[in-house]
Amino acid sequence: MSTMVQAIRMALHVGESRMGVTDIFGEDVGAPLGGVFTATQGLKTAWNSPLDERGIVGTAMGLALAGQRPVCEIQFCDYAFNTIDLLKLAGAMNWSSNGQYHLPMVLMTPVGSGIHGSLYHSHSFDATATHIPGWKIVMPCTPLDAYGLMLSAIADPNPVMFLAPKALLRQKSAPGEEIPGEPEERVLTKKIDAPLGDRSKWTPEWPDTPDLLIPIGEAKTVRRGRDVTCVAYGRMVAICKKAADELAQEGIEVEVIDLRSLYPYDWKALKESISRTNRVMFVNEDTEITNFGEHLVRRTVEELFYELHAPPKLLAGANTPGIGLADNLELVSVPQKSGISQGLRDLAKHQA
Amino acid sequence: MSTMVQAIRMALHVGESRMGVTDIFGEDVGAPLGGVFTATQGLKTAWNSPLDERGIVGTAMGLALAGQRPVCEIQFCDYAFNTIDLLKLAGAMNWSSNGQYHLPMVLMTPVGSGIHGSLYHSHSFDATATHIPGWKIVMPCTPLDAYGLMLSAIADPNPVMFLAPKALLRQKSAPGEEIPGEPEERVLTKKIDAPLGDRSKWTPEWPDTPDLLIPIGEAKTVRRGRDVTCVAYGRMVAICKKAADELAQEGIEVEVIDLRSLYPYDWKALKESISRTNRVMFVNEDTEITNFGEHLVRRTVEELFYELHAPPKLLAGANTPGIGLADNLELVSVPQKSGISQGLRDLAKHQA
Amino acid sequence: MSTTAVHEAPAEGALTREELLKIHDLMLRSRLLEERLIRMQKQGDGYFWIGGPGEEAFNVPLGLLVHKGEGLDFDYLHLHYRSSATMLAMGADPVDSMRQMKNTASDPYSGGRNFVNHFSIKKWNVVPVSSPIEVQFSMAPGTALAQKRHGGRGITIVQGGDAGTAEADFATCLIWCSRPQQELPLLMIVTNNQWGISTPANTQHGERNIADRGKAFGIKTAVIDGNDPEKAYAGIKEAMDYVRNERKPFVLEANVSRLYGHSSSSGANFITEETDCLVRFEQKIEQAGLITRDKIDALKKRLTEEFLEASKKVREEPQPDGSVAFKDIFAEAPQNKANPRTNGGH
Amino acid sequence: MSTTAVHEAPAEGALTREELLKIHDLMLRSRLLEERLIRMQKQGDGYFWIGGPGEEAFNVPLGLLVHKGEGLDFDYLHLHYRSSATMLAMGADPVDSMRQMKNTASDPYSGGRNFVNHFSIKKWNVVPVSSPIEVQFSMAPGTALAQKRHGGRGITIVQGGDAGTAEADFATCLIWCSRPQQELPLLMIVTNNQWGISTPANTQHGERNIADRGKAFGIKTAVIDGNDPEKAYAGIKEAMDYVRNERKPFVLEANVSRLYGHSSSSGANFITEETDCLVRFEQKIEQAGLITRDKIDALKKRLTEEFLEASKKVREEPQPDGSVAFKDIFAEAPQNKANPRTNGGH
Ligand SMILES: Cc1ncc(C[n+]2csc(CCOP(=O)(O)OP(=O)(O)O)c2C)c(N)n1
Ligand SMILES: Cc1ncc(C[n+]2csc(CCOP(=O)(O)OP(=O)(O)O)c2C)c(N)n1
Ligand SMILES: [Mg+2]
Ligand SMILES: [Mg+2]
Repeated sequence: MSTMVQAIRMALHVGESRMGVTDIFGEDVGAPLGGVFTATQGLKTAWNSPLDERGIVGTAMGLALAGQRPVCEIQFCDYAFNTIDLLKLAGAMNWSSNGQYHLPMVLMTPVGSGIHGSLYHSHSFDATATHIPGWKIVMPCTPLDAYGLMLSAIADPNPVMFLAPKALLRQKSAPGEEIPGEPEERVLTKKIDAPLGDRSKWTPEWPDTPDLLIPIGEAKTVRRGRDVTCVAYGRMVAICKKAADELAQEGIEVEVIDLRSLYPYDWKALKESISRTNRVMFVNEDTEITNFGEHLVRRTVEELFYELHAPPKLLAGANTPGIGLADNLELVSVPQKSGISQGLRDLAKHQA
Repeated sequence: MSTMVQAIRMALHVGESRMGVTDIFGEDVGAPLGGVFTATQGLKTAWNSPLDERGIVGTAMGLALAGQRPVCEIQFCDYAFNTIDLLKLAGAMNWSSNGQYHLPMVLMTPVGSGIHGSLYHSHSFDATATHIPGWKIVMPCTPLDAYGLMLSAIADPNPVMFLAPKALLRQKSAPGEEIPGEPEERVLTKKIDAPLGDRSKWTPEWPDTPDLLIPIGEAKTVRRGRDVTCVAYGRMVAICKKAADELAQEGIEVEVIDLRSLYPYDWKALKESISRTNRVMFVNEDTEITNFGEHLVRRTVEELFYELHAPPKLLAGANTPGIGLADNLELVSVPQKSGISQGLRDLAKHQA
Repeated sequence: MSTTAVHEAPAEGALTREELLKIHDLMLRSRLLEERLIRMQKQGDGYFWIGGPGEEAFNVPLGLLVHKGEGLDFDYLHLHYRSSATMLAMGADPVDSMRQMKNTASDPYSGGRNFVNHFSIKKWNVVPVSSPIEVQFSMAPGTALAQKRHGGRGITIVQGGDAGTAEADFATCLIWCSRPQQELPLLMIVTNNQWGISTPANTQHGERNIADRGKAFGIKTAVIDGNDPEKAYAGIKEAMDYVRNERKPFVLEANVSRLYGHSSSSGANFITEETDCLVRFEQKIEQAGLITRDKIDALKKRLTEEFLEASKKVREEPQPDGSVAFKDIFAEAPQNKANPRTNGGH
Repeated sequence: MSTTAVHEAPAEGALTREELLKIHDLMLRSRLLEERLIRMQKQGDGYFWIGGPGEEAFNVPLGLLVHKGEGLDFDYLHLHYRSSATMLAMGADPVDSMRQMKNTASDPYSGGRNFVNHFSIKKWNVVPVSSPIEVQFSMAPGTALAQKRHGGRGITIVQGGDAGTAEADFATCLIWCSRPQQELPLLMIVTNNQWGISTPANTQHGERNIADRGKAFGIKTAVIDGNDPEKAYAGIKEAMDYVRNERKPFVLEANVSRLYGHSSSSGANFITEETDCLVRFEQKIEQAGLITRDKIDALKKRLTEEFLEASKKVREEPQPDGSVAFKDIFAEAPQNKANPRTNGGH
């Protein structure tokens, strides 16, 4: 039962020991801290960078241009907004060089709300990321998916963004969803979590975990249902699943799909499900204007208009300049279970 | 018959002489050039800045914090992507300061394709801009609207982005759409266009033009029609209008709406039109994934699903890392009249 | 007693007995306030703490030397999240910091929206402290430019940490404040605690002194001991006087301590390895006979109780309701001057 | 003839007669190529021109001194849109520049996607030249870091103009290449023509020399005359040798001219006020008896005709078709190693 942050760490270990990862770097990514969420503890290629996101992204691009395989971290996606020009340049590298220069780099960054992060530890990045051509974008919500998608991100010859829902980083995997080869919880912690106090002599003992790549572009159906399709990713998946389980008691069967890959995304899976349920709600945390969920709504009405028995819905973050610190402010700014349940219920009950 | 760039210049003159504008600045904005598109020639508060977009936006924010009224320019919106963090901060200033600090600043920048600008002189900014809370965003497509919306942008106590379709900057106003008080074309040019050669002794003679503020948030119907609603802005408006005029010969009457303000936008006008025509197509140049037109599609299906006799359409830019220089590349990357006509025709002919 | 006598007739430029005691009182208040805020967070009366314990010896003199007020004739302050001592020295109410810590509706700085020590005080030209590191250095040239044009003696003060100088904004500030014939009355301050969260400065920064970066631009610079309030006072005053009178920039670097680690995320426990400017200063004024240990202890006790009581009251103050999330997004637009004949064009 | 004699047995470090004539030949080719490209644009055989006439005396020696090849053992080049002379000196085919000017399908650098002089040559470690100013300075530490780790003598060379140094990226490069114990084999070059489009450097930049900005970081710096190919050659060689051998950074600033203004947007007409390094050098080698005016004129005539003919051929080459817009967005993904049992988790 590893946590997501342990799963990422194990994947990065596989990356640097078997897949050619040369650099894992960013602010406080190296020893002694190993990342503000501990995602990079004990990794032999992890190093600390200056406090300069532009330098982090630029250096990762240069490393990739020189045939290295960097994984760079922006400490919080809230602090990636001064690098959009570089991210666009990275996404254009293969195209503008007439196919000469591939850019095998991974950018990982924690996203989303749910930890009382106030204005600058609550941002989502999915709308911004999906509007940048030339990047693949993944966003896991379980340790196993985080492990498998990180391996795929590392293996990919293109720039890949790995968006980690920060509120889930310390959550444990569900029974049956362990990473093959991971030892029992307490043992794993002993082996790969850095000790408190002096770490200068500590080295991790990595469990032997396999090359389980989860393909980029494959969604995962986390709950089957006939009445409504609910498409979410990241922190919203579990909340939608919970809402769906409760609605089952009302006789409403919701199908919950975890998109997992935002670009390319698994349209085949969405199409199949929406064509079956004829009702769909998309849920994400990003602010609601020019939101990636709106792309999915557009695609839906473009291709499935006559399959729909109710208007497709989007539940997203409020269009406010930030998420306020006080609970009441966050509650009205980010989709909550109550609103999700209500939305799904309305969809299911909706009479055309 | 002023051009859009002359109209902007006249509005900026009104701004600095009657509305308290203190600074008009950016790269090559001051003498002798007066802007790479000549939008700032002869203005007494115009000055040249270092080649540093972050400094331009940051300094404008500081000026506004100190009670000044700056109008700053990013030379091409293609070069604004290293300032998104600052734009977000500007949009959050009033909110995060508990309403203490207003930020009356205008950011103007040329946008869009149509001048063979290749990768970095063809970008659109509407998707990025509309995803930043706390900003008002306008995008005129005629000299008169440019004049009136610039005055409103200057008068507004909030940060306002003025997106100028670069391909239209040198286009003249249509007969009847002159700015009240502007002299005949050749005279105007003599009075306010900087001469070639030495300009050190030149001063403009400004015509006396009125405070014609065009309210932010008001769309303009540029063509009435009963069959289909076509919503566009910037360079796409005239192309849609032309397509609509041609379709009239086929007996298809398209209503063309120029949104003009992207945020806040005139939902009332869109709703009224779409409810009447029951068919709608949104057109813009920005890349199609997580695109502002997708927000308008979402709002449409959310509120007008049962008014629609056909799936709402979006025609937007292709999801490529850039717009290529060769004609064939630009033609397939940006909506063209033929595609717009076909889309509108299909919508009109569509049988539910 | 001689030392006292010396302090009754202080040497040229030296601080008077009263001034030294005032500084001590403010340093102590600031320290105790931060320790109260840390407690509040640990007890669940707040989600996150970050602040300035260890910087009092520099930040208190800074606050005392600020020309305080609203508008171009007064100093503009672009500070960061370790500036509580500066705010208290300027006269801020400690209770308001507790309100922001507890994100109450009564938090005057952000209305319960932002983290503690994210000040915003328009009547004193204190612009909003933002979480993103260093961006204040990109905005500072704007307020300074307005002041340059306005004339008078008002200046702009911008402050940040050492690691943050690696961000673009620090270089932007250097460039924009030193344009030929356009030099700005801008005091750039780097409070160097040798840390960026867990990263030691000497592993990332090749500069001997960060302030040296000003030299290529012909900007005056100085590096001072920020753990000694007298040296800090003198150093800040000299830099400020230069900026005020010459209307030109200055880069001032001060060595300071980070006494409770980076933030509550790193535990917010007292770090014994770092110099404690308060302890050092109390020994000094005690030995100089300016104050007795008993007086210090009594003051400490009184303030501790006072802050504890205040925090209890703050705990009872109402939280903002949800509607506050949607307030203050836009300022009121002026009434529409548009001419109906043409407005909207139809 | 004595001067000739001198050149047959050149002084220590001086260039041989052959080398000087080679440099002249390349400078002339570069100039004539740019003038051909300008003509093409004015005749409608291309939409936009920007290039490097006026920088030949610096850029040719740079190209000759590059350790050319693919991979970490060779030099990485992060150049900008004025680097054509460097490319020709490295052996690039002038016709390919005409192809990019005319955005033909045969343009090897960008396939008809990008503006002229936006080079990209993987087999020589020339990374894509990008329109956004200065971003190459944020990427350069990456290639240099890979080379530092790899060892050997390969270095990273990054070049940009003077105005562009105001962008964040220049400061980023200074910081990242001078980290303690992590100094990078990185040669930072500023070709200073005293202009940013229409803006004179002396109205925006307070630095005496831009290169001075390296000093605070302990980076070696030099300022040289980029209008004299012999001085440029010597200056570049000295800087390069230092970077190659010491595996440490160096900031080299060279004064150059901008002989046809900024770009076709500003008319692309010859600017008589600026020093013409080619004229200056031709006078010198003529006086030194290395070559006669007739020889120069003949060479000029031959190359002019050669380039004109080439441009006519290029005009006939096919344009890319629309499908090219959708090619090369993603590189081929490796075949999926996923284990079907668990892939996708269901
Ligand atoms: C742009 C940005 N990047 C990263 C962070 C996360 N962060 C918060 S404080 C900090 C370290 C700051 O160090 P320094 O500038 O020395 O100031 P100090 O905290 O030491 O006073 C970091 C990396 C941030 N807040 N903003
Ligand atoms: C980020 C960015 N901002 C603005 C521009 C527009 N622009 C193109 S060249 C140029 C001037 C560059 O001056 P300098 O760096 O001195 O190089 P030079 O052209 O003089 O060689 C500007 C402002 C750009 N290309 N990129
Ligand atoms: Mg620090
Ligand atoms: Mg220049």
